[in-house]
This record gives sequence, structure tokens and C-alpha cells, in this order.
Amino acid sequence: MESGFHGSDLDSSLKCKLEESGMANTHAIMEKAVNWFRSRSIFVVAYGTGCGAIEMPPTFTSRYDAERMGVVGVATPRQADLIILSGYLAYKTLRRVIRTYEQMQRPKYVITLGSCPINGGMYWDSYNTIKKLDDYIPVDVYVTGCMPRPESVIEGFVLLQERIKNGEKAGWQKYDENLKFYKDNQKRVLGGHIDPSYETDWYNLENGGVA
Amino acid sequence: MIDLSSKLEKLSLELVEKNAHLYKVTVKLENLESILLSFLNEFGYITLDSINCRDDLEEGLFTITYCLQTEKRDHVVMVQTSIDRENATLPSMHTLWPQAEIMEREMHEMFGVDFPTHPSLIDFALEYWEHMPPMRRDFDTLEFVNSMNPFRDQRGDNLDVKVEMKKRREEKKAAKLKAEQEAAAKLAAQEQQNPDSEAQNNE
Amino acid sequence: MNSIFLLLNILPILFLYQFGGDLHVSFSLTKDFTLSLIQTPLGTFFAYLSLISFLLVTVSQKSKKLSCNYYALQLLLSFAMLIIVLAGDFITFFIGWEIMTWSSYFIISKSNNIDIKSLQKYILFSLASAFSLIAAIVISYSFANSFDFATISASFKSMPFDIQLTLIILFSLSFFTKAGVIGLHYWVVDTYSKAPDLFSSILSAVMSKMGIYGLFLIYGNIVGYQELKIMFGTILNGTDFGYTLAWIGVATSIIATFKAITQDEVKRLLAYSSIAQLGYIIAVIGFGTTYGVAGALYHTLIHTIIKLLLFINVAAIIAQTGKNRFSELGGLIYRTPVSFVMLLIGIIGLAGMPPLGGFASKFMMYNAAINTKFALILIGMLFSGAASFLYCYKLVYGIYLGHPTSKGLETQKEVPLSYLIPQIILALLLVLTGAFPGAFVKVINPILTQFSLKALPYDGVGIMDSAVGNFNGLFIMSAFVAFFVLILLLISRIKSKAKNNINRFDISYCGEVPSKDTSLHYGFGFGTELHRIKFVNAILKRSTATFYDALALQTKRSSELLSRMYYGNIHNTMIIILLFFSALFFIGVNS
Amino acid sequence: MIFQIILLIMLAYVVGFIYFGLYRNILARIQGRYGPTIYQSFYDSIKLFSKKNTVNYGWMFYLGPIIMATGAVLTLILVPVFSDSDFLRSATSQGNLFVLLYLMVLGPLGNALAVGTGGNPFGVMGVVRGLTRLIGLELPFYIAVVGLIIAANSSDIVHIIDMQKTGGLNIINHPLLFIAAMISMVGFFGESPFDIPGAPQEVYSGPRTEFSGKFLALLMSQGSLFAFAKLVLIIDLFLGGADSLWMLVLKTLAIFVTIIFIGVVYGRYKVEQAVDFLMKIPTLIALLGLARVIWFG
Repeated sequence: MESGFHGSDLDSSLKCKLEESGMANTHAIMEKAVNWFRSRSIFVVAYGTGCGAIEMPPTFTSRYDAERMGVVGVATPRQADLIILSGYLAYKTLRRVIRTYEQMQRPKYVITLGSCPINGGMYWDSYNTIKKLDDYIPVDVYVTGCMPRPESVIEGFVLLQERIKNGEKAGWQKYDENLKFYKDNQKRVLGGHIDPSYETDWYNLENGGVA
Repeated sequence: MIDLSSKLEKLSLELVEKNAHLYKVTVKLENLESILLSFLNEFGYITLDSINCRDDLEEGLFTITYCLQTEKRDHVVMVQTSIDRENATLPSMHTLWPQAEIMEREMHEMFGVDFPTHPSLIDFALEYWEHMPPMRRDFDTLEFVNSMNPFRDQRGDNLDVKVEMKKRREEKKAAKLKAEQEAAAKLAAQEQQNPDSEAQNNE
Repeated sequence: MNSIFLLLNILPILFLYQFGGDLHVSFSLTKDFTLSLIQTPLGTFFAYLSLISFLLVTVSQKSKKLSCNYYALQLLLSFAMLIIVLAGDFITFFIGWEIMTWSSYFIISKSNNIDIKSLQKYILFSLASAFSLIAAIVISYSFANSFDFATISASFKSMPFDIQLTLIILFSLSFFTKAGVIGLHYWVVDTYSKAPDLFSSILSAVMSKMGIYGLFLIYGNIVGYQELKIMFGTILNGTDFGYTLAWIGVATSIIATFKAITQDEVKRLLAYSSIAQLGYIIAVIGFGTTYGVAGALYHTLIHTIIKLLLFINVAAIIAQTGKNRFSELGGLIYRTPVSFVMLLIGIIGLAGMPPLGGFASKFMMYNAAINTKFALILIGMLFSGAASFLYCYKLVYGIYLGHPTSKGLETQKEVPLSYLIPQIILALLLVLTGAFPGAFVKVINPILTQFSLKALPYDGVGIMDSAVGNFNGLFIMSAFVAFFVLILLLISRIKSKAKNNINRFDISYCGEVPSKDTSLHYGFGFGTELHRIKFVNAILKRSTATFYDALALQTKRSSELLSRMYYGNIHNTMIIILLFFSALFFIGVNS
Repeated sequence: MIFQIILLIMLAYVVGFIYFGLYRNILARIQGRYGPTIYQSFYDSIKLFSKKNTVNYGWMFYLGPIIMATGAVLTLILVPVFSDSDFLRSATSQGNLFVLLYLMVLGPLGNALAVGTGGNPFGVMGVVRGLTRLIGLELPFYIAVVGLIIAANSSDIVHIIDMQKTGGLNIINHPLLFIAAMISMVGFFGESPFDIPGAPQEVYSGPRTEFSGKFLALLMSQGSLFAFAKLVLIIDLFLGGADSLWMLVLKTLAIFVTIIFIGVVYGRYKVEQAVDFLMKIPTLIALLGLARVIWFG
């Protein structure tokens, strides 16, 4: 079990409590409002995995200005809601991407640019890139094109915002539910060297090292 | 260049001219180190451009080429040698040219050439690579890719588009034909059934 | 063993409490000389300060297996300090001073990591201090025909100005050496850092305060602040003398602060910090105003509390881990949480942050500077305070936060209770002085009356009154606690689930995964940035060590030159000596 | 008083967030962009508060942002907001300028402990850069404040405001001190060229690197409260305070816009460059102002 995973679902317990006290309706309205706020404010960590990295500066700067929709870039995955993977992923990159994704806090979303994360694109027969990204981490929106223009990227943002607003089931929920599937796939391509391996707690070694 | 070739003749080596800027010397593996040393110290080839490896699968050899340049940068001399493919071992040249260290690391990773005297033979571009070195010609890339990363089930992207489209069109046509036939058969069956029922009613 | 000496330490406190107030004892040695002990409010204040410090340090020494003569020496030191602060004449004072020097010298020499050079430094500077003290005493005796404080004080006004100035300078030099003013601090850092760990707390918290007591004695009692104002002119609203002294203090404070930031050894940092804090006291001690004296006294109290707390804390950590450098410590917060909280309270006090006592004393000193319109002095003190945040943070980060840098720290146990009890008492004192800054006014007012200065106004136990603004310690403390609890409750109610105590290597590290071998502790990188700032680098690259080393070298060379005279030829030497004396003789006759 | 405190905190929260929305808009317009809505900071904060989980490295990590928020709230209630009314006068009379000067650093220092507990070297790097910058940043500000205190012969802010009613505004009487204090304020607001601690290009967003969810939201909220408190402090010291809500908004806005206009046109200094600069030009300006106060009233 990775340390990025916190299994307990607080939402459902809260829902039960609220339903008991007859406030389920209020909860639903609250949830709707929160979803609206979530859709209006998206912090992005832009991971320039491939050629699409060059499309992100125009998307965020003067010409296309993603900030007007509340989409802002941040530096660390801890603060981010959305990770943009822009292009093909080598195995070496995939390891870092998984790590970055697991360090993000829920709710979290993934957008990929280009055709490479969908089916390998022009690198389909390379010994060192992956073909299907959604085997390893769940993808919310694929923006296709080789490479997609900033307009398409913005359209991807709009699509994602719609989904968040409607409260649709997002990738991170699938990831939590089908953790074994994703972990098995990751192990298959990364050869058992998946970081982080934080099973042992260095600070409690005398207690058997159980975290 | 006459100068160099006369010097090389003393070492009983032949300088082959490829074009005005490119020359080649073929040496034996056991002389490689001493000849490279004399290239650096005596002939003034201070720059090692690259170390190249060619996989001669048919002859069971790796052909290694050291590309060298003088300070003038007006020509390149390729010093070529061959090593056994199965037991590929080379002396490390990082003591002569420090840049050789990283080039040899790459060669080790991509072809599996071993450098016993190399100081840091760690991962270069790949991480935790456990399979055959990927640049060897007997490494079947397609098979490897398919075993590691199967294509999407829903779409047969590894198929020929033209054939596939033709096949689909035919399938569609066949399906349509089948549907028509079925419809006709159904109709016929109904027509058949109706008299039967009538007949039953009559009974 | 420990408990016996604990009792012996309590006795003088009880004695002072029971019979204190108008203690007046005198023994006559010969017809002319009498040794006398007189209890003044100032002396009582310093006596309690030192006695209680000794008591607390003795409590924390319980877990150290110390020999009987160590305790005896420590008791002798305590006795010497009691003599110093209760002395009624200079002979008694000097006897106490010498006993203090020698007993502390023997204790320091018992340390495991002391070297001969540091010991020599300590004894040389102590002797220099004593010589300048005895010179001043002899000069004053030649004018007053008495060693009695009161008699000397009475006849001081009738002395010629150059004698007055010489006396003040000689006395000041002696006490500056003890307090460690910059330039004379050469022995301080080495001695504090190499003395036995718990004894460093006494050196910093109590023994340096004897220098401050001496300064008070000279400026307040012997010379008198009114006399100082007459002797030297006035500048702005203060005296010229106070202004000069303030610059010495501020320079000490700023330079020592920057030096402290770049230290790697924990106790060296604390030693420099001690110099810097005493710099504040020296800056305001010469103002000769109510607020100046009150600020100096208040900061004396606060600094004693803080330095005891910090040195005991650090000594406990060093005893527990065996490491004394920031580059070897780190990440102890989960292993020794109580120690961490104690150090935290200590550094909040050291930095002078509002809810704790450190602020109250600084506020008093700042007010003193405003009162006299010494704006640059005030800015210097504020500036040094701002820079001191860096070493405060280095202290807490280097030891307790971040990641462990050496093996064994991750399985460390909490320090023994005997170390924690004095720390908890001191931390409580610090909190109380922060919440009730007004309570101290009643302690200070008799001392102010002794110096014939105006008494401080008393407005309630929680309020510190001053001419230029009030500060309600109780209100700020309670508001801080109230808001803290309120925000804590609000935040803990928010449903965003906090995953507690996740693995400490699970940090966002640009997608990479740090391991045990990755260097994650930034502790020893502190202060390198300062070298790139021109002004700070100008301070950091200079050192008094170069001056004293050069002095030592020149002395050695000149003595070599002298010795060569002798070794060359005995006849020549005799002739030269003869010529020298005859030259002296002629000069004497002619004049 | 409790009602008044709640009212003040709400006012500061709203005004602070709207000012930051405004800041982002102005920045966008200067860069030729449309910019987000003016309420964007609200959205961000509510979203961060509603994050489903948050990392926590231990109790000190948890308490750090709370200490920082406490420092901000305490600063806010100790600054007199309205000059003539009795609004919160009972609280503001308990402190003075020195308390404020130190309270302004208490919060960041508390948060620095949390950053250290997080154990991220980038975060600690940011803290150290911030503290080093503080050496230079505080100097002109201290000189300006000391100049005002000596001119008014009081460290009580209410008294300084009252002095300006009769003797004219401090911005006119002591323009040099005002300039020096404003240069420091640019740094206190984290604007270029002094935005060294949290530089995302160099130290991975600095002290905030490990904070997420509700902790980050708390840090943002206290940032807006703190910004409001600093603005009010500046108008109290130099612009004679505000006697009505409209004057308050007008004056704080004027100061804020000036600061961000300075901020948007500059690049970032290195730490040593910033401290060197602050120790030279603004300090010199402030010292000239101080000399004027001491010798010419």
C-alpha cells in the first residue's frame, strides 16, 4: 500500500450522518456548490513529458490566457488539482508521473495531450515508451492532435470543468477503486522497481517498522 | 595528411581516405590502447568526437569506431577495431579523453559492451533495464513492445488501414445482405406460418 | 551526592529569604581594613538570580555522574558570586572575584573536550580583567584612603577628571571582559563551547551577569548616574557617556549576531548569542534613565532564564546523542517532543516575540532608547533583533526539525527527567514574565531608588507602562491563546482529512524519491548566503583571533629578541643593561 | 468587542481577497491578458478548503499555519482601523508599534517551524531566503517607524494618528520616511523585486511546498487578513488613518495599487542583491528622513 493512499471515505460517513438527521438535501446542495467552486478553480502542475510541453506556455500566457477560467499553474503536486501530461511517456518518465500523481491531493484529475498517451502515436514500436497511459493512471480528458493547439487544450479544460460541475465520477475515484489493477500494470512495465516503497517506517524501527 | 599516413606506416598501419575530411585506420584490439595514446599525445588528436558501435550480427562482431579530431578541426580520423560479439569487452578510454566515460556508459547500456576499467558503469538513459540491450540487432523490438505494451483491444491499430477498411466494408455489406435475407426469411416464415395457423383454426 | 549539594544550594536562598533585607556584616582584618557584606536591592536581585540558577543547574546535574570535588567547586563558585553581589567594599569584592575566577577555571579544566589553548585564553583574560580591576581599586584607594564603596563614591566627585576617566575605563574594561564585549570576547566562545555542557549554562547565564553587576555597581553606585551626566556632556536627551557605551553594545550585538548564524557547533552559536544579548544590556546600561536601567535589569533576568533553558536543553541533547554539531543532528522532534517544546519556548523568548517575556524586556530597552532619542541605537538594536531570527531558527531547525543526519538519532529516547524539570520551570517563568510584565516593576523600583532615579509607574500586573506607549502582556497572551485555540478548533472541524504522520521521506521532491542517503537536512547550509552580502561579509571575514594571534606572535618575537641579547655574550649584555639604566638615571635627573 | 472582532475579521477577509483578485486582474491587464474574475481568490480558497485530503507530517506541521493565522488575526485587531470611532479601541489600546513589528514576524516564524517539520529542503531553503531577506527588508522600515515614533514621542499608533490631525499628514511632513517604508512594503507584500522566498522557478514554491488542502487555504486566508492589516498600518502611520469605511477603502486601495504597480514592472533580485540594495538606497533615504526628524523636528 503506498503512502499516498488514504482509503477511508469521509464523505460517505458524513452523508450517512446527514441522512440520519434529515439533512441529505442540504448536503446535496452543498456538494453542488462545492463542485461549482472546484470547477472554477483548477491548479495545474504541467508535466512536460514530451513535445507538447511547448504548447503549454501559450496556453497560460497572454495569447490564450487560461487564467480567465481559473486555471493557474503551480509548482508542486501537493497544491495541484490537475496534472497535464503533454506527450509520449518513457518508462523512466512514467515512474515520476505516477509518483507525482500519487502526491497530488484528492480530488485530482489528469489531462493528456497528443495521441502518444492514447496509443503510443508515432512511438508505438519504441522499446522505451508506453502505449496506453490509462493502464497505469486514470485519464480524465484526452486532448488529441499531434500536437493539439492551445485552443484544443482550452477545450479540454472546458470539458473537464463541465464534468467536475456535474459531479461525474472522475479518474481518481476509479484509481482508488481499482488500485490493484493499476498497481499490477505499473509493476509489469516498471519491473518491480516502483517508487515509493514506504512500507517501513524508519522512525519506528524498534516497533517492527510498521508505519 | 601525408604526414600522418607516413607516421602510421611506421606503425604498419594504413590510412584510408574516405573523402577530403574523413580518414580511416583499422587497428587490432590489442594495439588499440597504444595507438589511441599515440594519436592523442604524438599526433595531436585532442578531441574524441564520439565512440560508435556497429552490430555485425552476421560476422559475430561489434565494430567500434573512435572519431578523433585535431585542434584545427579540419578533418576526422576514424580509428576502427572489432571485438567479439558474445564476449564484448573493451578497455575504457576515459583516462585519455574524459568525455569517453559517458559515451562508454551509453554503449554499455545499448549494446552490452563491458568496460572493466570504467569507473562508473551505471544506468545512462534507461532505468533498471533487465532485458537484452535494446540496440543489439537480435533484440526483437516489435515482439518486446507487444509483450510489454499490448495494443488497445477495442481498436486494431496494428492492422493495415486499407485492408481493414475493405474488410469492414465487406463485413457491412455481408451483414446488410444477411439482414435482408433474414428479413426475407422471416417474412416467408410468417407467410408460411399464417396458413398453418389458419389451417389450425380450420381444424 | 546530588541531593546533598542540592540541599546545600537551597540553604543560602532560604538564608537570604529569612534574614535578608538589611544584612550588614563586617569583619575587621587589621586596623585599616575591614571586610564588609552589605545587602543592597541590586545585590539581592543578582544574588537570587545566581542562587536560583545554581539550584536549577544542580537539579539537572543529577543524571551526570559527577565527582564530589566538582560539586564542591561549583558550590565555591556560587559562594564567590554571593560574596561579589553582597560585598560592601572592594577588598571583599576582589576576593569574591578571584575565587570565582579560580573555581570556574578548575571546573572548566575538568571538561572532556577542553584543550590547553582555550584554558590559557580563559585564564589570561580573567587575569587581565582582575589586573585592571585591582589597578582601578588601588587608584581609587590612593584618593579615598578607603576601600569602602560609600567612601569611594563620596570622594569620587572631588577627584580630577582624568583620574575619574581612568577609573571608569579601567573598571569598565574589567567588567567588559567578563561580559564579553566585542574585542574582549576572544575567550568567551571557546570557553563556553568547551566547558562541561551543563557548566556552560552557568558561565553564560550567571557568570557573565557578574560583569553586568560590576557595571551597575560602578555606573550606578560608585560614580552615580547623575555624576556621569555632569562629567560628560549631554547629547540629544541622554549623556555622551551613555551614547558611547550604547554604540559599543550595539556593535557587539550586531557583530555577534552575524557570527552566531554561521556557527556549526551548537554551543558556539549559543555563546555568540550570549555575547549579542549582553550587548543589548550594555547598550542601555549607560543611559542613566529610569527606562534604561529598568530595561537592562529586565533583560538581565530574561537572558538568565533563556540561556539557562537553552544551555540545559542543548546539554541534554548532547549528553543523549553524543553529537554537538548541526551537521550531525536533526529530526529529533518526534523522538524528544518535550525537549523540542522547551527549546521552542526558549527561542521565542530569545527572538523577543510578543507573548513571552523576551518581548517585555526588549520593549523596555526600546522605550529607553526612544526616551533619550537615540534613534540610531534603537535601529541598531532592532536590526540585530531581526538578524537574530536566523540563528534562532537555525538552532531549532538544526537540532529538532528536518531529517536526521547521523545514525542513532532515529531511535533516540526522550532526555531524562532531571534535565526536563528545570527546563519546564524556566519555560513557565518565561511565560509568566510575558503575561505579567508589570509584576517585575516592584522588583525594579527599589533598585531604581538605590540609583536615585525616578520609579517606574505601576498600572497592574499585566501591563508594562512606559512614557511612550503601553503594552498589555496579559491581554496579548490571552488573545493569542484564545485565537490559537479558536482557529485550531475551526481547522480541525474542516472535513478535509489530514493523513497523519506520513513517512517523512514522502516529500515532493520534483518527482524523485529521496532515500536515507539523500542529503535532506539543510542545517549546515545556513549562513553561507550571508557571505555573499557585502556588508555582512565584511563582518564575517574579520576576526579578533587574527589580532590576538598577531599580538602573541609579536610578543614572542620581541621576547626572543631580548633573550638573544643574553645568549650572545654575557659582557655585551651587561654593558647594554648598564647603559640602559644609566640613560634612565640621566633622564630622571634632568627632569 | 467579540462582535466587533468578528466584523473586522470578515471585513478584512473580504477586502483582502477582493484586493488580491484585483491584483491578479491588474497583472493580467498589464501582461495583455483578460485575467480571472475578481472573486477568483474566493474560489481558490473554498476549493482548497473542500479538498478531500491533506498531507500532515506531524503535530508541529499542523500547528504552523495556525500560528501564522493567529499572528495575522492578532496583528489585525491591534491595528486601529478607524481613527475617530471607538471601534475596537479597547483592543487596539493594549498594544503599540513595537508589539506590531514583532507580531508581524511571529506568524512567519511559526510557519517556518512547520516547514522544517515537513522536512522538505526546498521549503527550508525558502524560509532561509526569507529570513535573510528580512535582515535587509526590516532595516528601512524600522528606520521609518523609529522616525515616526520619535517625531510623535510615542509608540502608540492612536497617538500617531491623533498627531496627524493637528500637525498635518506624515506623508507630507516626512516624505522620505514614507518612501523608505513603501519600498519595504513592496517586499512585505511579496512583490518583485523582493519576492525571493517563494520563487517557484528556483525553490519549488518555497515555504509553501508541502502545504496542501486546508493548510494552504488557511495560509491564503491569513495572507489576505495580514495584507489588509499591513495596509491599514501604513495608512495609520502616514495617511492619518481613515474615519469612514469609504476613506479606508480608498486609502488602502491607493497604497495597494501603488505597491503592485511597483511590483509588476521589476524582475526578481537574488537574495544578496536584494539585501545589498535595501541596505543602500532605501536605508539612505530613511536615514535622511530620520536626520530631518531628529534635528529639524
